[in-house]
Amino acid sequence: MTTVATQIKLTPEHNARPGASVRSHLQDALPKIVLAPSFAITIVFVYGFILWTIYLSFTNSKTFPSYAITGPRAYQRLWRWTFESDPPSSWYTSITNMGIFGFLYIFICLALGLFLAILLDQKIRGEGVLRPIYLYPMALSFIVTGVAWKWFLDPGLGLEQTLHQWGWTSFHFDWIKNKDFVIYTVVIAGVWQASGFIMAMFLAGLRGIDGEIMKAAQIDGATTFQLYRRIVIPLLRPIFLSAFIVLAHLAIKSYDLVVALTSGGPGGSAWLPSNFMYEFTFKRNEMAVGSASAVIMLMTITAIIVPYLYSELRERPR
Amino acid sequence: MSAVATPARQVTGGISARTVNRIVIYGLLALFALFYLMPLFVMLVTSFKTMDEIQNGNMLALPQAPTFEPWIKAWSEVCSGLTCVGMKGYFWNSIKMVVPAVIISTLLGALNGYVLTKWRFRGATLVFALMLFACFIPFQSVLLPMATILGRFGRFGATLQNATGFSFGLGNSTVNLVFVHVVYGLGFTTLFFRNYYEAFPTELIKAAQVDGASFFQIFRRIMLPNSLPIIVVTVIYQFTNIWNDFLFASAYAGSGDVMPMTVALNNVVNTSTGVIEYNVNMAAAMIAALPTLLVYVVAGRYFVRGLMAGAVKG
Amino acid sequence: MLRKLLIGTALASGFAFAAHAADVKEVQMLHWWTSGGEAAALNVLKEDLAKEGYAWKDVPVAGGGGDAAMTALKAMVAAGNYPTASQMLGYTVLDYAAAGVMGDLTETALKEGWDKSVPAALQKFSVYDGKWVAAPVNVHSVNWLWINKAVMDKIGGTEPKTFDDFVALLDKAKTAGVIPLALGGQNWQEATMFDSVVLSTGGPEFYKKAFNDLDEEQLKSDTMKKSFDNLAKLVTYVDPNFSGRDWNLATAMVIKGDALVQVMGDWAKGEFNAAKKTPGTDFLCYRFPGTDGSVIYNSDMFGMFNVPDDRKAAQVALATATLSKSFQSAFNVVKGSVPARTDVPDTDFDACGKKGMADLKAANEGGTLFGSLAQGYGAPPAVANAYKDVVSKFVHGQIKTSDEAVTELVKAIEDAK
Amino acid sequence: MAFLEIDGLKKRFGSVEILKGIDVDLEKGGFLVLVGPSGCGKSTLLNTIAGLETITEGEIRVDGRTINDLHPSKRDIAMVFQSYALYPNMTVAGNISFGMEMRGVPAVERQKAIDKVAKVLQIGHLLQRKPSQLSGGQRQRVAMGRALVRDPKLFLFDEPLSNLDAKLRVDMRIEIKRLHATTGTTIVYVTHDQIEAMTLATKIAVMRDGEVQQFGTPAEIYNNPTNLFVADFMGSPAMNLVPATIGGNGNALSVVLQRDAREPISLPLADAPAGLSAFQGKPVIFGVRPEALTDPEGAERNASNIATADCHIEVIEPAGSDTFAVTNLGGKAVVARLRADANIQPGTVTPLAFNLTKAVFFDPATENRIV
Repeated sequence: MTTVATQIKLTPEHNARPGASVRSHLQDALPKIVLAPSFAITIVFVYGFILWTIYLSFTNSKTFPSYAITGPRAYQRLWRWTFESDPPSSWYTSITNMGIFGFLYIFICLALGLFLAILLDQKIRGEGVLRPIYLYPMALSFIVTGVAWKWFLDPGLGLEQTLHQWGWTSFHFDWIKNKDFVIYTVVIAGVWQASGFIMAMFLAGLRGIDGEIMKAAQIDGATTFQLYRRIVIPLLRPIFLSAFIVLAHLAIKSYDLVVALTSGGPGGSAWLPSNFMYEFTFKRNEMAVGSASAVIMLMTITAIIVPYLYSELRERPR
Repeated sequence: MSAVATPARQVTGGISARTVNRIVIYGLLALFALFYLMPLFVMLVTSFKTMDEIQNGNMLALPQAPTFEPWIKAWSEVCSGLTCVGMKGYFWNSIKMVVPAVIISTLLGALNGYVLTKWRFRGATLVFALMLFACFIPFQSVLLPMATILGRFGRFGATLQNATGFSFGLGNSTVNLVFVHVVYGLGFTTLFFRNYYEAFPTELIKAAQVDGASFFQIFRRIMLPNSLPIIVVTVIYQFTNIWNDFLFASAYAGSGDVMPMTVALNNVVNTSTGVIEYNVNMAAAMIAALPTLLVYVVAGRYFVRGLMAGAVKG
Repeated sequence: MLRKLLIGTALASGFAFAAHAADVKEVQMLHWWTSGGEAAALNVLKEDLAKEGYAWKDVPVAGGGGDAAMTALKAMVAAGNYPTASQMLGYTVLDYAAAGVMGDLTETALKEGWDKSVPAALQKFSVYDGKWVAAPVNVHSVNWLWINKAVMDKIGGTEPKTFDDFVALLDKAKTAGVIPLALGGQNWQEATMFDSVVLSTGGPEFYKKAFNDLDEEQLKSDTMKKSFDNLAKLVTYVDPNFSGRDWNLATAMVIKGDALVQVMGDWAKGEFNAAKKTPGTDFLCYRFPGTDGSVIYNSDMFGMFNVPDDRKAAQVALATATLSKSFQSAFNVVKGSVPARTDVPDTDFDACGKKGMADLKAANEGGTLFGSLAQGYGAPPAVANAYKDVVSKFVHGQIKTSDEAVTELVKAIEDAK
Repeated sequence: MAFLEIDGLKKRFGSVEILKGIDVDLEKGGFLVLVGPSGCGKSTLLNTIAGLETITEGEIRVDGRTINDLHPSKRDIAMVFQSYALYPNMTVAGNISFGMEMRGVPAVERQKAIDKVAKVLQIGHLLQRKPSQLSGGQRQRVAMGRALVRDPKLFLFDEPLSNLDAKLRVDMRIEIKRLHATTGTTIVYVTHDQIEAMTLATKIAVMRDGEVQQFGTPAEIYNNPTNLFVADFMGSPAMNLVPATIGGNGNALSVVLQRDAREPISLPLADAPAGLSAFQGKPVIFGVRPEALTDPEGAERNASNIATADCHIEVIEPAGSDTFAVTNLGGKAVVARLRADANIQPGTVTPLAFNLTKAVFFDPATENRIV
């Protein structure tokens, strides 16, 4: 032991325990060894594949991957399509829909989720029944619920027809058949699916707020509305951010929603970028264009997520 | 947080403002419950109707002559392709894929979270950020390269089979699916556990170290037993996602003997010709969704509690 | 990459061969025929093979008219796990053949005389570089009208011979308060109907030059504009809820008498059959007005993959059974299509089937058998889908005039080539 | 040779130096308290002794053995944490015996040890409960039990009393002191509470910014603080530290304190420290503890150097056992500790006795004690 101590004195900069034995070296490395497989898997199967996709987007891959670089033609086409609004190119439709859908879906889910969570937090009898009712849509695949929604929104089968039968004959609701409104039906179904989950996140956040803060605010004379606006909602900020991440990733991955509900919509008017990507990669055998659209999707995600990750994960002084 | 009780300021006609308040709140909650329940209701009533009633009646009307026929047919007779054994045959295929995938991804997520919070090293945050960002990759774009690699595994498995008489599961469709779901579930499970363990008292780990517990002993004896809420959240999340996956399942495990529930359901529901038996389709859909519904209803209570315990923290 | 795949497969097959020298008595079949009638028809094949001792390993992937199945196929091929055969359409067969993953059935084909009995137009897709790579199962014809006879009698209509006749007939139905035209507002249905409209408006030569040769002069010609105008006219006879409707629901409207007519391929007859309707008494099948004598076809093919040697015998058995006269007859009677070989007796077929077979034979001999652009037999998928986009956008109003439609069509096809 | 020796210990995180060369030693059976404001490095120092953090430079020896590279469990130490760190999933008995279980001690022996500790700490009736079912004081006892059962060479306490309420804190403090007395174990104890430090320690290390400011017995620290920081930090109420100037000439020095609106007080210094003559006519900080500033009747009888001056009393704080009077000197509030029955009214001018034997002087520039 004394010899070891001397060694340390000789190499004072050596921070890790310069361990007497291989075994203690192993002990020190153990956490990294445990993490390594997961990390390696992520690097290969996520980042490796992203690189592969980027590579393909610069080739002229069609039905199958081809590995001869032929330049940025796929991007040139996407760029050109970006500005073809009349008649709208499929890409133009996809990205404008992404804007509409993304904004409304995230905004309504957040608002509705928070609203329901606040209502549920008012010492409600039957909360145990209501909560799973709000939450269950997240459990079901859209292969399952798509048909029910399609019927419900179909003017000849669902809501419109029912209300007509009940005597409200002037009622008109045919968004799902309308090229300009079909994307909003996708929003409705999407909100239905995810808002309960967001509600659960907010409910958890509300339950985590210190009751004394609420009491103090009440003593200060805040009305219920002020209490939530000035005290509670600011305290829920971290949950807003987490919920945003969850919703953003769901919005960007939304694919089956569009297919099951609208089969793409009239004249392809309900497409989202993920539909575009799938269509071009697998159906139209234009793999290079499909890859390029995937790259652009990933770049958009990066632009949104990375600042968030940076602000959340920055090493704080402890 | 305690609920905010608005004290009754004035009494109007015997009904206090508080009572009005409560009525409004319950009314709104009930209204939204209807909104959420509507599709489930449509599916349920349709599954108990005869085809006649479906074609001629209203979709929201209750069945006039309820019949279990569609359920029986969906359970034991319905066809996926040329195989007509009902949905019951595919339960086991799904279970045997979902259970290992959930267990492995949850366990790895827990280990990763443990290392990333309690055994920090230089670059740990970057590693975590990279793993988290992986959640966002669109699955359509990994379908083909993943297939190529799974093919390699399969050929390697065949080589092993020849050399050792055992393929170690390489090339087996179910094993492939488990692998794929573990790979693309890791980001989320790691996120969940990392956020939970971030708030987990580090002094407990120090105490255990002083007590002489090793890296794995601390994990098994201290971390895991105290992770129930987040395990519930992760398991629910992973279970529903993997159970409901169609893309990977159809691409990597399409043949009848390994086909998971969603692919079978898709084959039942998404037929392109013939009279569509909506009642049977709905019953089949309900059967396919039963496990996930059950998980949400049974574990739903722990779900919010689990979220509270750290999953939602930034 | 593909080279590597091939080497890998060769290695794998080598190993497999070493492992079990005996033949594998199993066929692995990827398809999207999951619904009752089609599955029943395919079951005939399964049983034929069972008699010869071959097990049937079913890989059904429904959805999107084969899209999901093609995605699965692409994944299987990327992994090097080729199925024995897969249901495939037109240019897809050629793509896979060009990638070198298809098998070679030439020997069997010569022995069975396929090159003589299968129409040349089909051989364009089932033979690649002189080698037979696919076995055609059937020939569908797209330019049909399906009419509910009761409604026809009620409004006192007769078979329309020209496009104008057709419009007059639709007007009659409209006056009588029946939905004149049943259409599903999905791009492939709209484009399938447009195939017929173009053939009717421009005639066989025009169709071939425009939709098979993709001749730009024809694509932007006034005839094409006229075709779009005719399409626009037809769409005015469609009920307002048509958008997104599945094709078989549109057929059901005709079967039930809610609508007079549907323009659809002969697979629609399968629906009439399933509803126990008889041609001539319950429903009528006419060629799309102005297209008599020509056939726009598509065909389901079983693409045969380059499987390991120990699976080749099973593959040959499958291919032989598929093109056997008995199966061709049995299958196509159920499916509504006509046999892929012209020497099958038409005894078991109904009136429409008999007409279809006669038309096919005549068109084959007269050179008026054309691939359907909407169905992927006129041009590769990229072009076909670009075409469907334009037609669908025209039908739903994103593209407002026929002038604009023609410009867009030329641009889209040029882009996708 | 001391039992615990820490030589030139340094700890860096990247470029930040947390511990800047610590030299401390402790005799066997001693009770070392590390005290200082939060962020001074005292907890880090404790963690390095425990082996929970690595060190950058230096050496730690226990009983003559270098333990720098030993795993915490091999150092023969036990530790009580601020939050007690009881394993929530285990019973009290499980918590206490976990360490033995990890070392492979047979169940029978573990049970014996648990019983013994339970008896000492009177927690026998709690053994089957989970930590969540215990009160704060009970958790504290269990945490100590977990440490005691190991019978370690060295006990480490990391602010063990800071989560308890005032009454319980005093009780547990006495308990710990008794425990130390009966077991005779060597203890290192971290706290930010100087009362705990004074009452428990045999040796105190006052720390600031990763450095030991003063290391000595409680009496040394209290009576002879080496600098302003230690003087200010240790003692409650805190030492009065008043800006002053040194007057007089030759050997007859005096300290001059400003008073509001009246002429300054000049107090003669009989046995001033040698260094003070250099500060003649210069400003110094004059330090006097409240108990050295009393009513003349309460002044220490045998103090050699007592000076009396009239002071204007601004506030009176009767605290029961004592009465505190606040006056203003040199622009600062100065606290004097009077007898409980001293009859003084606020707003009056009263003579106060300065015990100058106990007074200390600091250089305002270096903040060091003038000796």
